[in-house]
Amino acid sequence: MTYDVVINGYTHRVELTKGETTWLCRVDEHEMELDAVYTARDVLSILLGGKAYEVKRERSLSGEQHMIIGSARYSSEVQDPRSLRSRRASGASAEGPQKLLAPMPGKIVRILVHEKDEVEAGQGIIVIEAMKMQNELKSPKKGIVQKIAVGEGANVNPGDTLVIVE
Amino acid sequence: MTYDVVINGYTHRVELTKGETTWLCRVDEHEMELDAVYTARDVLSILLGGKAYEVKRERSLSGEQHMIIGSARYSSEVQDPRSLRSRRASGASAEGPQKLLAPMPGKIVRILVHEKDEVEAGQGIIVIEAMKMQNELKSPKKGIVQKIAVGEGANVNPGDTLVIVE
Amino acid sequence: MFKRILIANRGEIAVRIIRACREMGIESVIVFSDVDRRSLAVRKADHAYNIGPAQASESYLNIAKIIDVARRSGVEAIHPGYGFLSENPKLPAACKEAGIKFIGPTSEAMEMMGSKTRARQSMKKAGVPFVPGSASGLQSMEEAERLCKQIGYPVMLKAASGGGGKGMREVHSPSELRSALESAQSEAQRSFGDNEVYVEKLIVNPRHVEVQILADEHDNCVYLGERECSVQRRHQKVLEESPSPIVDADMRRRMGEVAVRVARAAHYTNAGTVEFLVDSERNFYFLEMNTRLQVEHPVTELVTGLDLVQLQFRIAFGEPLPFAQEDIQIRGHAIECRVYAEDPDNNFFPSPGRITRLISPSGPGIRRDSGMYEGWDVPIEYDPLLAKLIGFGTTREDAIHRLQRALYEYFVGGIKTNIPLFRRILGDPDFQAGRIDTGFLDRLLAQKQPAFDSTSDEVHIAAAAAAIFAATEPKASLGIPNANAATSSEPKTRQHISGWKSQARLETLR
Amino acid sequence: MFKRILIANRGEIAVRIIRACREMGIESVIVFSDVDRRSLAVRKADHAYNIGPAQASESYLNIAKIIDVARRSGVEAIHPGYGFLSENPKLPAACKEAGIKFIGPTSEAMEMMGSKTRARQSMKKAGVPFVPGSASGLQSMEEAERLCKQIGYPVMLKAASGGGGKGMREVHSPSELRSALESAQSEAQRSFGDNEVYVEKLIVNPRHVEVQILADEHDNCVYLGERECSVQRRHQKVLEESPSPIVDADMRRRMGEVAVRVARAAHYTNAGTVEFLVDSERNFYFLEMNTRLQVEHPVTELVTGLDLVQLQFRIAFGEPLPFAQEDIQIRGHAIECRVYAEDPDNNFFPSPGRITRLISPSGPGIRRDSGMYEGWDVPIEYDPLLAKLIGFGTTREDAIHRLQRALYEYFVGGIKTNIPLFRRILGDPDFQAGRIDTGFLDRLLAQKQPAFDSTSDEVHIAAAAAAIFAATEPKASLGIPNANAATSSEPKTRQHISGWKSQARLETLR
Repeated sequence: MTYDVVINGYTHRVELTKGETTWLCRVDEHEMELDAVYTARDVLSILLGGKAYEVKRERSLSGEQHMIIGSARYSSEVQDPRSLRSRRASGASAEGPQKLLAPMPGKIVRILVHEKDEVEAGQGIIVIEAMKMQNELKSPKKGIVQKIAVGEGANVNPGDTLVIVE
Repeated sequence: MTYDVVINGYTHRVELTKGETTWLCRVDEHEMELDAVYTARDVLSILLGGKAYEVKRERSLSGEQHMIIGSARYSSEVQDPRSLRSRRASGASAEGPQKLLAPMPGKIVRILVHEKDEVEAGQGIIVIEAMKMQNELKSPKKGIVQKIAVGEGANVNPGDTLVIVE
Repeated sequence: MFKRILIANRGEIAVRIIRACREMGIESVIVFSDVDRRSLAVRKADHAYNIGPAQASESYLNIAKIIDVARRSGVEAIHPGYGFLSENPKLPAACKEAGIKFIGPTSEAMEMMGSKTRARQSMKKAGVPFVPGSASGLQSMEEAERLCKQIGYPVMLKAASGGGGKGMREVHSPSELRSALESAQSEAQRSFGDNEVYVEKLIVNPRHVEVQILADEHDNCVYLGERECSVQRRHQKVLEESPSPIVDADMRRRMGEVAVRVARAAHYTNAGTVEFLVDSERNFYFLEMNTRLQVEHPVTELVTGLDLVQLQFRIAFGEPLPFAQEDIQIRGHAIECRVYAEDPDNNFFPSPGRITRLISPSGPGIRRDSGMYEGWDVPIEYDPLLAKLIGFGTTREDAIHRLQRALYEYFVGGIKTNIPLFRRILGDPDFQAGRIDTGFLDRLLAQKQPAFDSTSDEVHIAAAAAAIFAATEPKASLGIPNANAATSSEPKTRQHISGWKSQARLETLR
Repeated sequence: MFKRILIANRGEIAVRIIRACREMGIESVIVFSDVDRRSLAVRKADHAYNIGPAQASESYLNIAKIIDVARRSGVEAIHPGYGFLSENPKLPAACKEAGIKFIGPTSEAMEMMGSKTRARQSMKKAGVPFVPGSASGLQSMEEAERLCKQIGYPVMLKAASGGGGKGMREVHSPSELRSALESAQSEAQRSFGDNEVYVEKLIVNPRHVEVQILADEHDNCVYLGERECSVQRRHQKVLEESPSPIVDADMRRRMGEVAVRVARAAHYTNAGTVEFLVDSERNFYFLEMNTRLQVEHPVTELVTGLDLVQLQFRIAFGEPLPFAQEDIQIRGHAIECRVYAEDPDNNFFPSPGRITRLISPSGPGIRRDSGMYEGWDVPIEYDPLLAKLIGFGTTREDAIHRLQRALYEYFVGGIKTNIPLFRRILGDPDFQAGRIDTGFLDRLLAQKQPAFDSTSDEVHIAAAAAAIFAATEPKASLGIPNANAATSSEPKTRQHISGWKSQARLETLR
């Protein structure tokens, strides 16, 4: 099996071959023979030579995936090179109008911009309150505020469009 | 649904009816409306009126089952009254010759009786060593040692017949 | 001792109190909202009563409902925990009326300390050191301008009934004053139903050090050493420790004696905490008194060997304190990490949802006070505190290493937590040297993370592991197979929300 | 400090030592047998090497293999844990030869203490109080008869190289002597490859109290208070506590000073334990010295605030003890429960197999040192100790209540454990009053259990719950769905055995 695995933004080509009791594994130019066993769901114990690694897979409902090795945490995305879908999913860009969506259920407590304002990428746009915390949502890109879809005091659901930046 | 549930040797007739969000449950003469939800596999949270119970199901590979409620531990066996099989399973008796079987893998370190000896129920018959512990197996019944099927020093597997008491 | 008490709270603190009840042979009665039916507290309590919908105002903040359950379940006392009603004098008042003991101070003491301005006035009399500021609420913009000028900028605006950093604003120049005052007042109104705001001199990068006190109903009052709480984000404590790296025996005694004076001046009873600001010259100023059990009480328990919740019960039952001041010995060092359901990679946004995997640390010197379990859905409606991880060591250095080891073992899957943040804090040279103040965490978060080496062996292992997971668990579900309702009472909404959430997150990530 | 060390052990103690390594920044190297590939120790270690088949003689007891791994992995030191090779002087000797530091005493000190008879001789010189008995091994049946007559029955036969109760026999009359001597000798031969047996006066129902000592390589030696270990089954410790209910400050000092004298007489270094028998008049007699870390070391850590394993590392590295005797303060009370994989309802038969469900206690005053996890298969080849649950409280009563609460929360599914036994012990009036001796547990187990009321509400709930489980999880598997091999290296044997086991159990239960 062959995968493109993106670790912290860097893509690695991984070739896997299942052996008798080990995995033959080629990561980029590196050949490794891994003794890998599950000890629990999402937890692998891997031995490479004498070195021991416990690798925990952290998955969030948003589909993000991280590999935890000891105190280190690596964002990871696995793509099957033959699959177009994953290509497309990973090939997102910051072109065109961007929606700013509510990342959580909550209440709009403050709107910091007006329509037609120019905004920088990362500039604070709207403040939403959830889990008893106020959170500032920032602009996904540099551009012009095209539309503000909610008013202060409004209750929003995750995925609701709040602001569109052109 | 109707079950015969044996708790610590006492059989109770249990009639279950699944309601909207609760179980209507009749145990012998007692009517109860239970709010029962799983919080994990083998763990039920049950509310009856204001009283809260966490019931944990302890199952061993031998098929035994216990209900743990706080510090109390109740052996429990569930029988479907319509099923003959379970009837038979529970209808065992101490009649006829009884086999003494190895309950665990181990090594026979001492045999405490000879063939034709008279033995009391519970009398020590054989000593087996496993998990670094020596364990004395006792006679399942009062009777005569009909056959000793192993010798001292023998390695035995679980289920091996060690001694037959007539 | 009490036969049965009610716990008017949820989450890890409800579990903490239930455990104390069980250890003392007291039956525990928990109240819960619709979304908390499966909470760990309900699992562990002896009695449990539903008190309505998720919104706190209709459940955990509803005094009438709580008193009603207390009556029906025949409890002798109520423990409020922290947050929710714990500092609302109406609860002890309602308890008194219903002939139920409130496990905490009297409503009078609470009221007096609850209003920062009234507290100032009476503490002044008791000769307690203060940060210069207005002794009463600001009546007008004009008064605000005059006072700030007189105190001198920078100043801090604070809600009189405030707490937890809500309704607080820093003002560095007259031009910022008006907007700051308005937003502080509106937030105070929203958070506490009272828009009274007062002003204080802003001490730049102070330390936040607090003293735990215990006062019985027989006029005995002792202090149990201090807690250093300077590691904060948006005025929210993130990590606390005891003892404080800058407090020596003499300073401990002086702060402790002031704390006891504060408590006595308020005729305070039961457990309380006196908060101080400490400036760079180690001068300390009275900030406020928290009239409840603190989130961070475990660090004090570990260095004193006492159980504060059990002592709260004894005091409320009318027993005298079982020890005198000279019997209190501080030994070793303890540090607490507050594990929140929030995403450190994404601006600390709340991260509710199902905990699909939980591996918890244990072993020497590790205490874990947790309200979560594998398969539980973290509700969206409440404070994101999931658990507290507390490490004890012979020295501060030992305690830090303990926690680093425990965090190495800690794993929460399905939702995001701030566990990685603690790895950063505990590994930071300034933190390890004890060089912390209330600005420490913001400075740390502003630092660049060390550059990432994409060719290390560990990266290759991570890539290989990701591939092996993909090859062997292609579509392993995130749910817990058997953790579903015995009846069909599983809240549908959760799944719905999750669906939305994932889409939302994906789009915003572009 | 050491950069890397090897742990020649398994189970909970290997995990305990790995944690200490991580906390001190030392890399840990674990060795494991074929059946321990998935052990918690292998999961947590930095390096792991397979050293062969399950049989200890070919893996954990094989010095050559362990030294070989130590060489290949480039470690500076070896920690033996307890059991296995921990008291075999050949290991420190082999380490010395290989230029590797042994974390423990010298082989000479170990050898001297390992032979009870030689220990007696040198301890006599040091003026250590002794139970009357033969100072050397019995050469013949005749000598045995003569000595026993002279000492006076009842007497105790003991293996000279013994430990853990193996090769011990009580003899109450001359008629029992021959068979007792023969079986003691054969068991000694089988267990220790040495059939030397000696005789001592039998003190009826003594207490077993031991003193922890630490000796550095610079001639400093301190005692860290005592541990009460009288709760035993077949001479195996089941529950230990510190301090002992019968030891006061003066007796502690006197026992401690004797213990230090014993250690000095043996030129002892690192951590060790001096065991005493205490009779009903609180006279204490030297029993033996254990030249290793004890299973029950955590209770001492909790009441002293120290970390014994970290101190072992420091001593082995050549550091002087960081404290003097007068710095040691005992505070509070700690009790340890040894959780074994054995069936208390069925004669404490071993109960290996897969742990299908694990709910572990935590919270205030609870420490858990565990080698198990949910989904792990407990191997049949080794000691049944799964985990240690340790409770700390301000008083002994508090510690008991802590543990009762924790046991209330503790749940291990799939295999049997002795957790119910601890509920009985901790609830027993004699235990709660501190009236315990080495006969306590046998007397408790001989007592009838309280009669069972088949009509209580809880019984109805149990019946209803059993029915609901049956109705909703008819054939829920016992396995952990996803905890299978990424490769097909799952040991087949286990399933096979389980199959047999269940049939075997059913038939014997008839």
